[in-house]
Amino acid sequence: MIAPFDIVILLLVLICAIAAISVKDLLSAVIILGAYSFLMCLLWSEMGAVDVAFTEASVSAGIGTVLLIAAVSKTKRRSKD
Amino acid sequence: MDNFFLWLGMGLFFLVLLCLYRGVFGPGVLNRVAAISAIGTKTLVILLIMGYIYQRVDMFVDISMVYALLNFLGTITVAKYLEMSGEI
Amino acid sequence: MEVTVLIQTADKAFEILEKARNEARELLYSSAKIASETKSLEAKRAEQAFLSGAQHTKLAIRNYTLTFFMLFAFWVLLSGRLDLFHLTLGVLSCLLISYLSYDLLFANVRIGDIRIMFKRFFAAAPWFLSQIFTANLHVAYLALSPKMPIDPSILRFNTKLESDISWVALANSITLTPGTITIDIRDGEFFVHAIDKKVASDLDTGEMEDKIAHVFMEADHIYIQDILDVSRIFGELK
Amino acid sequence: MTRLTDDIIIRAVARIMIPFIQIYALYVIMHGHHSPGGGFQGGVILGASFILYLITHGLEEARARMSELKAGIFSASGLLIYSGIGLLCLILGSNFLDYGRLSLILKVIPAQARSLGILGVEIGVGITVMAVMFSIFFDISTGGIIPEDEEIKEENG
Repeated sequence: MIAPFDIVILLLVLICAIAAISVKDLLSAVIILGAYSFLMCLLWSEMGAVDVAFTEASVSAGIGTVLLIAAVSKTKRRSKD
Repeated sequence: MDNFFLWLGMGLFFLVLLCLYRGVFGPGVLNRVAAISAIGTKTLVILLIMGYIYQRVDMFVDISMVYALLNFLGTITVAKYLEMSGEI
Repeated sequence: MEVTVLIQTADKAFEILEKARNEARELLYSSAKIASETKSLEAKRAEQAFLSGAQHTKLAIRNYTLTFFMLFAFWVLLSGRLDLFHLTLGVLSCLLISYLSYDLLFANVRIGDIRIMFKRFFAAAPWFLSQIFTANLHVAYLALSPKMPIDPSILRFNTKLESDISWVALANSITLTPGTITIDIRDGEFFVHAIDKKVASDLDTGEMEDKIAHVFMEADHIYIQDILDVSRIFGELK
Repeated sequence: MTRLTDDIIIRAVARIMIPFIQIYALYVIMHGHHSPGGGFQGGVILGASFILYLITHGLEEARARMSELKAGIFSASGLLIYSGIGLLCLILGSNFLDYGRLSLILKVIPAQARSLGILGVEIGVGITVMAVMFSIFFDISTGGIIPEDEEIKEENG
């Protein structure tokens, strides 16, 4: 537990989460979600849960972004609302 | 020595914040992709710094290795999507 | 006197070599065209097997063993546990991976080249590092000076390199040097974005291309590095 | 997402990277019991290497290396390894996946038998996860339609 890292990472995660749900473009939302998962991995490993951080890293960097983009390629990019 | 690495990590977080500005507000997808891949490389270094602070570098090297090997996969996929949908 | 005769004969030999090389290249291009025009994968495979003939199995075995040893070195570096159990696991998994992907890592490397290639790579590495360092300083100067004296342009040039792996090495070392980015390679034509006149003129001298050609043993042109090598021998003769 | 495009840099770099990604994935699977990682994470990384091959080399070549039939066989066989080890423990007279009893077959002490049993189970999990991840991406990106099949269908009727 490193207190200053903790506060800063939480702040950045919050920024990423708000941006990911408020952006209109689906592809941009997927990309910001990638940044969210990077910072989430940092948060897990900072709290000492190395195995969870490893899972987060491999799933998000290897599969998650690719699967979401493949799903976006089957739909329209812009959301209606 | 720990203090030094702590401040190094804080400096890298400041750089992440700068990249995140481009990622969140950046006009268009291309700016965002560049910003996010820069954040990925910074994440790798911050993980190693944390490993040094916790005195368990051997565990944290494994996680940062995953990022080193797989970080470019998302970028390639976005580029391929943009090429195939005919936007560039 | 003897030296001039030697040079003349060398010139003639190079001319003959050039002619033969051009013919061989045309033949290769036509065969490659046939291979790329046939659509299905099976037909392409049959074409490849026909072209490479008896060398194919030998090449496959060589690729297999080289990939195995390279992957095993990587495994030992990762694992760090040198007891019998983990080394056995390492041998098994390296066998599996080199069976799965023996045609990926050393696909276009010619037989016997690898050791010389490594030697030349390490000999050429300091030059690349110094190039990257000076370009870094220049780009930092451009970014920090308040007027931003940039002059972006796109260069396009035809390369004299031939194998695709050396194209990729050239493209990546151009991208690694700050200020220049390779945008695309289309049939051996490079599209490079340069930030400044100075960086572009540095690239235009073709020194980097020569170094890459020297490392990857694109043997049948005369490059600056070869001339330097030969001139030293001539100096000793005199 | 699976159409072949003419980008030589990405293809060559992926060709060099893929064996190292695969050997790293196997390292993660095999060293799951004394460093972070394990069957699931290693399987995901192994699947990512095949996905990288599919993205960079196009559908046709990727199907020659890893077809959907092979993916199905792999996912089933990984599950077979997992449940086979569990059932072996059950047959030897203890609980499901209680590896200590495997020492009767392997002729080693129970602690080492536990280690070997966990290794086998993680290999099974890794194979299954790899095949399933690959086939999920394959199905999403092709939409279940493979160009060859369409041509054959058009020729037939």
